[in-house]
Amino acid sequence: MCKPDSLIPLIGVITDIKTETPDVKTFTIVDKEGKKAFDHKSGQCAMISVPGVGEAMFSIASAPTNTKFMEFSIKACGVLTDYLHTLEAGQQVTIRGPYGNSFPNDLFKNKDMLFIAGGIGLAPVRSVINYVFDKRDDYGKVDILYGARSADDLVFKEEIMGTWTAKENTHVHLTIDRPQENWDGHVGFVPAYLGELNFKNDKTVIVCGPPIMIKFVLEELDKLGFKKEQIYTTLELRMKCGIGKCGRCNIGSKYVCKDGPVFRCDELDDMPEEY
Amino acid sequence: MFKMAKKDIPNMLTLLGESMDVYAPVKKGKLTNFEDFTEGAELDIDTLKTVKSPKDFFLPQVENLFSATSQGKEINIEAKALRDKPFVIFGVRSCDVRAMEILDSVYLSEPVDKFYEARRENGIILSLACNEPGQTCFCTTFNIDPAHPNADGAMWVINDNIYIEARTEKGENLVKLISKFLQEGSKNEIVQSQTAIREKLNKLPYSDLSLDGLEGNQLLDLFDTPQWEELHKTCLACGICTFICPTCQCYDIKDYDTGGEVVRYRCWDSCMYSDFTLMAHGNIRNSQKERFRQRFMHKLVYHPDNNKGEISCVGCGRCVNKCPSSLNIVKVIKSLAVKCNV
Amino acid sequence: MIQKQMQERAKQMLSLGEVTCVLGWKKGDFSTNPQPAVFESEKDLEDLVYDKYCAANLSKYLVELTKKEGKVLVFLKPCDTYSFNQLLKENLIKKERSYIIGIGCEGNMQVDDDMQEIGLLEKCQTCTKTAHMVFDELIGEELTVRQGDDPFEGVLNLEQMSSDERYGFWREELSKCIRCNACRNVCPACNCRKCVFDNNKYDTAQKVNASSFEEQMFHIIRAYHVAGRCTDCGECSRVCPQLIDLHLLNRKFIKDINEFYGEFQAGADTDTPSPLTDFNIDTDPEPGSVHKRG
Amino acid sequence: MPLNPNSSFTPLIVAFCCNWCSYAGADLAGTSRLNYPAQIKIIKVPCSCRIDPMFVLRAFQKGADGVILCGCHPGDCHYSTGNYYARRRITLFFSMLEYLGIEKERTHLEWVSAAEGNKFASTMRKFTEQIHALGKNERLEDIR
Repeated sequence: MCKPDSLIPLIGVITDIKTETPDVKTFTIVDKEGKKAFDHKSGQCAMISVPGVGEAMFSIASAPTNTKFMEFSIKACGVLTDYLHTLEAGQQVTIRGPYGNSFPNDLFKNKDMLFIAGGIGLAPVRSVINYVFDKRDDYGKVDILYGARSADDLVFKEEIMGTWTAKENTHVHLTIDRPQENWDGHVGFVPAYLGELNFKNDKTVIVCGPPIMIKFVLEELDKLGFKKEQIYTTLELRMKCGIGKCGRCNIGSKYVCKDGPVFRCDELDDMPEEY
Repeated sequence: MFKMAKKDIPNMLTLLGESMDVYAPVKKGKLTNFEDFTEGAELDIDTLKTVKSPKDFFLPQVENLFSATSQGKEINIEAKALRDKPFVIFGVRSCDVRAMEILDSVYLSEPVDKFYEARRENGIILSLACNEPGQTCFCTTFNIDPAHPNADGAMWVINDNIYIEARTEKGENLVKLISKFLQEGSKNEIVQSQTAIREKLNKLPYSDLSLDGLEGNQLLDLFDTPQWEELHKTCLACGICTFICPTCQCYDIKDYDTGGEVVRYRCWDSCMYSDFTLMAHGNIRNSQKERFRQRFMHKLVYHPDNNKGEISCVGCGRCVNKCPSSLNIVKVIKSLAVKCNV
Repeated sequence: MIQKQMQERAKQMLSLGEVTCVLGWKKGDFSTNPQPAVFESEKDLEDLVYDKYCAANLSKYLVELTKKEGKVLVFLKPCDTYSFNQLLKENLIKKERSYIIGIGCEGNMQVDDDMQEIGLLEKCQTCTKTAHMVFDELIGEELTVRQGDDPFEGVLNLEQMSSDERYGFWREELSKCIRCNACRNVCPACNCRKCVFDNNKYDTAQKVNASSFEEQMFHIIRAYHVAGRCTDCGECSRVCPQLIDLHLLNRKFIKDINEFYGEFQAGADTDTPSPLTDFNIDTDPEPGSVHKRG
Repeated sequence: MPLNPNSSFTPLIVAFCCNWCSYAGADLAGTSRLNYPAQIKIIKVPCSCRIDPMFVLRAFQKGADGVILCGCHPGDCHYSTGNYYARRRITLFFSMLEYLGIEKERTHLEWVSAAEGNKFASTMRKFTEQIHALGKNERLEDIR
């Protein structure tokens, strides 16, 4: 078990790599004994590193109810992530965590849920979605609004089509930015689609995606009459230690690695706009 | 309270060196810094401020965390040992002692930083009263008393004697080790010196520097004040203020490939550097104004917000002396305080 | 008094709208510690000072300032004009966005930790730059020409040491470095958009002297990167918190360039090619021949 | 190797060779079956003026005991003038290394053309002997 205070990581083994989109792969990671490296809660993150290449924080995409392994959906967009994409199953990496707070899944009980995600932002949200589905009776109606640049950029496609759409009392709304062949679904940006769908404003909302999408989604939710206390989002900044000491991921006096990454939207009002 | 002859200090330190590492202000050329006190080193307890603060000994500029080797798809890591040899730092000033307490509030708060903790446990600090407070000192603004320093043991230089008072168990054990140099002293003998120091403090240029306007919860007001635009303008974005500051605590974690293995180390970092918050998708603090603001907001607002109002500055005045553009925290405090009084 | 004249002229130009801001020195909390500052109003200009403590080379600040619209009035001492020319040559500042008022200089003072004056700065002791190389107008009386010490004396002394002594000297000096980057950031010649020591794509971005070699690497390469462009303004040595004599590295290159390729002073004008972007097929010595000298 | 048989020291040498002349010279040495020490690691660069002093320092830092730079003869540069620039840069750099107290024998520059397989091999042999006599590089090696 990795101690949270330690900068010394555990060894993790990549047991499976699944290509989600041209630039996103999902890595399944266990510890050396083949077990889940540590327990986690929805929304928490872990530091994954390849010594000599780099170390970075990734949100854990699998649900806490998955006790066998952890999954990380990683987009190739930097030195470490590009390198991770070249790896093969069986490769060891280092892993430490879990870091950060989490989505208050218990508070959401019996509520109707609305999940809004864009692009790779579905990864942390997926952890909650699968948690909700694993305890389906505890939660109300589920709506998932998910958009990406193109149909090819939608992550977890199989899971969305195969599993999520089949769940009872659940609606999945997919959208892509621009029309393309073989796509008969909705076309348009997520915030616009959100307005069109005109959800009832008694739901609890979880939003994650690119900062610009979050910004417009929040405006749209406001128009629909949602209160900030109903909306949760996750933030991301550059991190090094994961324990609120290295001093770079702060927004005002809050450290994203320790006090975040999950914030209720009314909390953001008290924080400087530096994220 | 004990006293000993000032001229015996080098011998006393040599004796201590038999059972622990000894660090003391050592003069080399024109520079005085805390260094290994070895035979022949020129002890300098008259210089008020070492260039580097003694935070080095608890939060070294570079600290190796572990080394990793890989073979095929396997990785092996070997954690570096924590500090386990005791050491003493001789002659730390009041401000630097307080700085250590501020670092404690970061590194010893949950989750505790083991590397720092180990050094802290093994370290003994002997502090020294400032007989001649400097022109750029403003420790009194933070209620630090240079006439009555804290730490494991406190010392006063009075004429040819040095008075030593143990304050903690560690300090008392240390005093036992050097008992052959000591004779009984009385508290009354230092009172006069303390009074003299306090009088001098009142006459310093910054003695009336006040924090009015910085207290209370007004984070967003201070964050958005137009003052930052004015203040940062000539900042050159070097890291001199952060590296000589006794309370700056941010670090970076980096890898170094030695050819045979990869060493992961942590090292001091500066929020003044552009890559401090650089991410694959961009940088949240793109301009020097934002980075400059971060440093001072951290010290004056964010840190107090998280630590019961304790401001992360000790008034040592190092930045006042060293900034190439003559910017410093005093100018920021004055500017922000003015803004809030209006 | 020159300070008064500077204030008046700056106020005048600002009020006539001939310039948008003024780059000069502002009164600090200590009389010995003035601060480089940008003035935007006539009222602010009351705080403008000029005296022997105004050591900062203002040319460096122009790199950022002339990126913006408008025109900057800048006060330059003779040595600062060399840096100005050099930056002009490298297209890093825009001449049409600056108005230079040359001001006389009698040497700047070094101050100690207690803000007390402790003699001339090294860069002023060895000053050879007594005339303005570029200016729009001059303020003040006839410039005082000071005969400085030989700037290359330090380099010569080192050259005469044995290899072991030199190695010992540099190990001692450079190991003091705390890699605060003050020398780099204050240097007018160090103006890469991304310094090679900040570039995460190489493993040169180590940030610290993580090894006994790293500190040497940083300073050797930095000196090398500014070779042929360094005007010897001496700012690096002035700002070093650990008092490393960094000018000894730069002046070695300057001395070598003078000896091998003919006298050259960076910043003396804007047309002469830098020795490192030029060559002479017939007269350039071979690296091996330089070795043999030692 | 015809070097001191009592010494177990095998110097590690990095040779930066320009693509057009010196590397071809090394090739010729190889195809002509000329003998030169195996511990010379050749790094091909497009032109001798591509050699940043940082490359040389990095090589030393990572454990090289000697660094030799090779380029086209002056006048023969594939890019007309590259090696003239290189000549100035390397001259200044070598002079600086000496100034810093680094043994001047640790570095060397030799102009080697594509036809000079023999010269390449003999230069390398000579340089290796020189480094061997000098011993291990300690002054510029990273000891972390």
